[in-house]
Amino acid sequence: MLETTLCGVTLKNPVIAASGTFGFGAEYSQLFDVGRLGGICTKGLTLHPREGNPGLRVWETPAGMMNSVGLQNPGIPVFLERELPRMRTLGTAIIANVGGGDLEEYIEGVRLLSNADGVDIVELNISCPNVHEGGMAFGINSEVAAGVVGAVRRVCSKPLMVKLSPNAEDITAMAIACEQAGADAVSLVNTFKALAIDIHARKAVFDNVTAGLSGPCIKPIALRMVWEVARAVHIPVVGIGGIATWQDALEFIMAGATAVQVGTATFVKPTTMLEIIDGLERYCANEHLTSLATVCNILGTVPKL
Amino acid sequence: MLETTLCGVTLKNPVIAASGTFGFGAEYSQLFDVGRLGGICTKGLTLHPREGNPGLRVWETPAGMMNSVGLQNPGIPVFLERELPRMRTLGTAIIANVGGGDLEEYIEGVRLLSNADGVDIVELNISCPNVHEGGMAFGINSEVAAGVVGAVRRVCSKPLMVKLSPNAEDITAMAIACEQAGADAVSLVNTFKALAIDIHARKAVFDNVTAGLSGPCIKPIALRMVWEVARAVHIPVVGIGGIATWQDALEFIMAGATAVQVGTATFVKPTTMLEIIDGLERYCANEHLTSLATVCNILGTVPKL
Amino acid sequence: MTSSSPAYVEGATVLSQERLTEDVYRLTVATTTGGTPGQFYMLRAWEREPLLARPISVHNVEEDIVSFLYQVRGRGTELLARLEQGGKVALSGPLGHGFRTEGLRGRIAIVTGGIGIAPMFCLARTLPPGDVTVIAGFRSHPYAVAQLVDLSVDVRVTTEDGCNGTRGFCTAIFDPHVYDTVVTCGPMPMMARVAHLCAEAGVPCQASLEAHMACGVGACLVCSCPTVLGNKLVCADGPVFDAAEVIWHA
Amino acid sequence: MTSSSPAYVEGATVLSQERLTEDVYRLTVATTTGGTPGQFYMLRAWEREPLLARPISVHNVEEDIVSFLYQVRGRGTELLARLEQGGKVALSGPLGHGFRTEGLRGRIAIVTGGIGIAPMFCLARTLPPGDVTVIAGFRSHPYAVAQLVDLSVDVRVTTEDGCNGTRGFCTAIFDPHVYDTVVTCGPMPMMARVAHLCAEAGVPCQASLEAHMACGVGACLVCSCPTVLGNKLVCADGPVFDAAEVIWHA
Ligand SMILES: Cc1cc2nc3c(=O)[nH]c(=O)nc-3n(C[C@H](O)[C@H](O)[C@H](O)COP(=O)(O)OP(=O)(O)OC[C@H]3O[C@@H](n4cnc5c(N)ncnc54)[C@H](O)[C@@H]3O)c2cc1C
Ligand SMILES: Cc1cc2nc3c(=O)[nH]c(=O)nc-3n(C[C@H](O)[C@H](O)[C@H](O)COP(=O)(O)OP(=O)(O)OC[C@H]3O[C@@H](n4cnc5c(N)ncnc54)[C@H](O)[C@@H]3O)c2cc1C
Ligand SMILES: Cc1cc2nc3c(=O)[nH]c(=O)nc-3n(C[C@H](O)[C@H](O)[C@H](O)COP(=O)(O)O)c2cc1C
Ligand SMILES: Cc1cc2nc3c(=O)[nH]c(=O)nc-3n(C[C@H](O)[C@H](O)[C@H](O)COP(=O)(O)O)c2cc1C
Ligand code: FES
Ligand code: FES
Repeated sequence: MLETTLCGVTLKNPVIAASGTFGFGAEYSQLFDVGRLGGICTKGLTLHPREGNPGLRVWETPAGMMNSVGLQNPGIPVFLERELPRMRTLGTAIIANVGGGDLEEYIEGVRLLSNADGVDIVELNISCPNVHEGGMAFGINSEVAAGVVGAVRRVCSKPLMVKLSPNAEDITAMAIACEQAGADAVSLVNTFKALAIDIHARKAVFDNVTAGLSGPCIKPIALRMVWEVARAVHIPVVGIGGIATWQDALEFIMAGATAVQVGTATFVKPTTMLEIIDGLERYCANEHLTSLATVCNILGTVPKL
Repeated sequence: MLETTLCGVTLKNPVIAASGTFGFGAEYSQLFDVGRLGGICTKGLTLHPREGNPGLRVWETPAGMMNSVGLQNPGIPVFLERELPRMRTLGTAIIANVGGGDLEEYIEGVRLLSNADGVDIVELNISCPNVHEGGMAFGINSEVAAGVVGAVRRVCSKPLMVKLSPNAEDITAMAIACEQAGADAVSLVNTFKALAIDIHARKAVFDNVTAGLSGPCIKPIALRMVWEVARAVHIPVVGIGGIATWQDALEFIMAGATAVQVGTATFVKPTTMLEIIDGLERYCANEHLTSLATVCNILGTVPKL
Repeated sequence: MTSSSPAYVEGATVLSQERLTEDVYRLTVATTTGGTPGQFYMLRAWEREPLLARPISVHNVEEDIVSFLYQVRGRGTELLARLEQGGKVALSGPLGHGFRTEGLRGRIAIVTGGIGIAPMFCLARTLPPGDVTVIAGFRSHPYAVAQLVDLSVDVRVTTEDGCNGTRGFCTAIFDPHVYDTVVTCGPMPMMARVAHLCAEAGVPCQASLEAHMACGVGACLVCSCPTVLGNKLVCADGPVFDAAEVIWHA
Repeated sequence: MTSSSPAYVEGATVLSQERLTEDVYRLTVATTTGGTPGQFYMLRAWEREPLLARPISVHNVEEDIVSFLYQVRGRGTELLARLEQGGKVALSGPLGHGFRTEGLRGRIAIVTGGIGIAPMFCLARTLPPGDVTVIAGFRSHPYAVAQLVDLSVDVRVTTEDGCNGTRGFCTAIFDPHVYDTVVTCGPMPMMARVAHLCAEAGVPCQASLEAHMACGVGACLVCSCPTVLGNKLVCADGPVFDAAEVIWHA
């Protein structure tokens, strides 16, 4: 009932582990059967290995958390050699999330991933708020984003999903620009740029000053953005942001998402995604739906743009 | 110790009741001594009376709430005649928050308020997400905003504070544009455009589909925006968004706010603002500060833009 | 039960919490803030979630206590139900305009559905018992009825499952023509029906409305309800309205 | 106390909650998930706030129980302390790499500050008592010491206020030269000092580090600590590290 096709790739269900919150899948396989998931987005990968940000990397906020990991990763070549083979044994779709410091790094990184057996979808992260030199810079302005997406598209033989930033000037225009530049899908949202201050130390909690906000607190805004984008583009939309229950996931689907990603809620309760899958399954059964597509994008009273 | 000057107006302290959450002041004076506040922003006023939005107007979210009041108000002439005299007996600064459906309504409304005895500051709301025809439309794009602010400035003999929307394409550019167009201060943020879906009814919770998100959940993002804006402009910044404790208020001040506004937290606990005032007072005493200005904008490691 | 000015009390002490049915409780709190029939309090007995306080009608008032009768509906009322004797609850009140008792004359019908019976005990106490008929509908087991009977009020019960009294809705056994004034509280469709019957019969009716609230004092305008005189605030203009003013089914 | 594979247990039952000092508690939970000395669990005993689970070291393990020794620091530990016998706690574990006991030979010093003593009871149990000296520093009243004495371990206490044992810091009475290996847990400055003394004396030292955590399993990378071999994860590579590897004062 929950089987979902996302840019040509068949997922067992529409519930995907969000990038950066699920390592390379094996970590959580200690605690539950990750093979039940629809897919796993890898930790954000870059061509070259990165150490990530110094200082404190996590901070709690009301119904949310801020992180400043900063794309710590072993680099794509090491990922392909060491992590991908293990990921392929997990029995779920593999979505390689890729970031970059400059256009060259994006292109070279995607080229490598695109040639790798076992990577089902490439998720282009143009929206990481935690890297100084790049990442989010590409995710603010639609034209800049279109440039990256177009360039990456040319070297990418895999389905290409672009992950959008809620910090974009105009997320709808951004999604349209990505679609026109060749994206097969968009996923949104990444974390919101946020600030926390240590009043005792009289300085920012994070060395980078700002960090990325995620968790239930952002859900209402993320849901609005997904709804706006789903009305504006013709490619699939993957909803992300504060999803913690099957009801949350269903809201995103009703707003127009084909699938969802779950991040922070997995920290709160490792089995959250399994509960979401079970809940959606029960919902379909109770409502006699043969597929969730029936209730996708049903706020349709308002016409498509 | 807490006395604060905001565009030439002396406030007892920097804690102001946020527009739309405190009526015209008398309502809450049933429950506590509102004369202790630094100031009160009126419910959003428009030249002509408005009935506000139909349907449900409030919805709770994790650590926040959404509202869709839609500028219900008796109109500025009735305000001046019926509410302002009573407000003037409350013993605190009066900030008239003004919205509008079009430029004409803004100009006419501000002209009336500007001539009224007892209005200390005019707060121009270009950021209400809950009115279809206007309000927020002016708060998205910097040039459009500058147009309204410039036009209003010409008829406004009172200090003019412009209230910014977090939904702006670029809130820093927006603040700079308002400053250049003649604003004496900026206040931020208004509510975030957000969505909630009733999965049983399979439709949006609000008749307007989207509504405005406020409360503790938005604080980390609002604080980041205040910090960015405070670094970019030379006029005072008033911080708003999820402030619920004196520590929250102090974070905004450290991020560069001269004063703060408190909205949703008053619903949670009517005496929140008094506790914030007391807390700031104690903080100053404990830290031997003669004024909060000492700790204002102290994330100064990063140079002013 | 004289009208008193509202106050915010941060930590009022719980004197008792009684469970009347599976999901209906009576909470009695030590406070001298009082209230008149139909007024309500905003209650909060938790730290963070849900964000907002919950409006609950005054069920009974003595000099230094106020009691509330409430049904567990969601998270807020569930947390209220966890309060134990000696526990603390934050309250603001009494708020709003209650029943216009000066308008209650002659033969009076009090028509309630479910937990709509909550505000009626303190109301009935103020009325001459012989003049009052309570018609109270419940889904299943009735509650808070015995105390009305103790007042010598004529109480007629209906239950949807027929476990007690007449089977069916309370509106089925309510004939407005035999009363001079009517008071109602309960689910909106039920009150709309009562209002309609009263309007047809030309009998004045006061209805206590519900709305989601944030401030409870008239400051935020989220609790508006459409009336023939424009949008009104349930918290500050109501919660009790002349039923003829309310636009039912808006 | 053999190593077992980690599990997520949603509702483990609290067997006991003992208050040892004003802010130190021992929580014993029914679970067969076990753990080795130095490993930890992610605990959660509340519904919404704080968002994240809290890492707490294994204090003791029997076949079907695990106990934790913890100090109330903020909201999370405060809520843990509210647990009562029969209550439920969600836990993931045992997680991380504990003490490398194969490397613990000869005369062993266990140097702790404050609640850093938590993981040491189950460690000391696995070591030959005659070889072990525990040097435990406290701000004021010591706790969890008697049970170490019961193991016939040589325990030396220091307190900052002098209310018990030697007045001062534990590092003042710690001479690395008389030991073959050292194990430490406590506040970072204290462990840095111990690591420094050991390095100077050429004595191997294992330190159990702390970091704010989100996932606890190596998936989110928020708990990184700088080492001479690059950033490592406290949760998955540690929490126990070779003290010589750690870059103290980074
Ligand atoms: C003036 C007034 C007096 C009231 N007096 C009583 C009383 O004496 N006893 C009693 O049991 N209840 C009373 N209510 C209703 C009570 O406020 C709601 O049942 C309560 O707020 C639900 O909160 P919750 O967190 O348990 O449920 P939620 O999880 O918030 O909601 C559960 C269900 O209740 C509905 N609901 C939530 N809030 C309200 C609300 N304010 N009004 C109507 N429906 C709501 C929701 O739409 C949902 O269907 C009164 C309401 C008002 C406005
Ligand atoms: C592997 C590991 C094992 C631990 N074992 C124990 C133990 O056995 N007993 C025990 O009492 N404590 C232990 N801790 C520390 C414990 O996790 C923190 O004290 C706890 O998370 C604080 O949560 P809180 O909500 O009470 O405090 P908060 O309100 O979150 O914070 C209060 C203070 O504690 C600090 N703090 C918060 N979280 C951590 C953290 N994860 N690590 C270090 N400091 C933190 C904050 O910066 C703040 O200064 C361990 C930590 C780790 C990483
Ligand atoms: C600790 C952490 C690390 C993250 N790292 C990445 C990343 O490397 N790449 C990426 O695209 N998104 C990253 N994200 C963003 C998440 O994938 C997700 O978009 C965001 O957290 C919102 O979803 P949530 O509220 O369900 O967590 C990270 C989020 C967190 C919390
Ligand atoms: C019910 C409600 C009504 C509001 N009405 C107005 C308004 O009329 N004009 C305005 O400028 N802001 C209005 N706001 C926004 C608040 O003034 C404030 O900017 C926002 O709520 C964020 O602050 P908070 O998180 O402290 O509530 C309203 C907010 C709420 C919750
Ligand atoms: S609840 Fe705020 S005006 Fe009624
Ligand atoms: S806490 Fe997530 S990697 Fe360590």
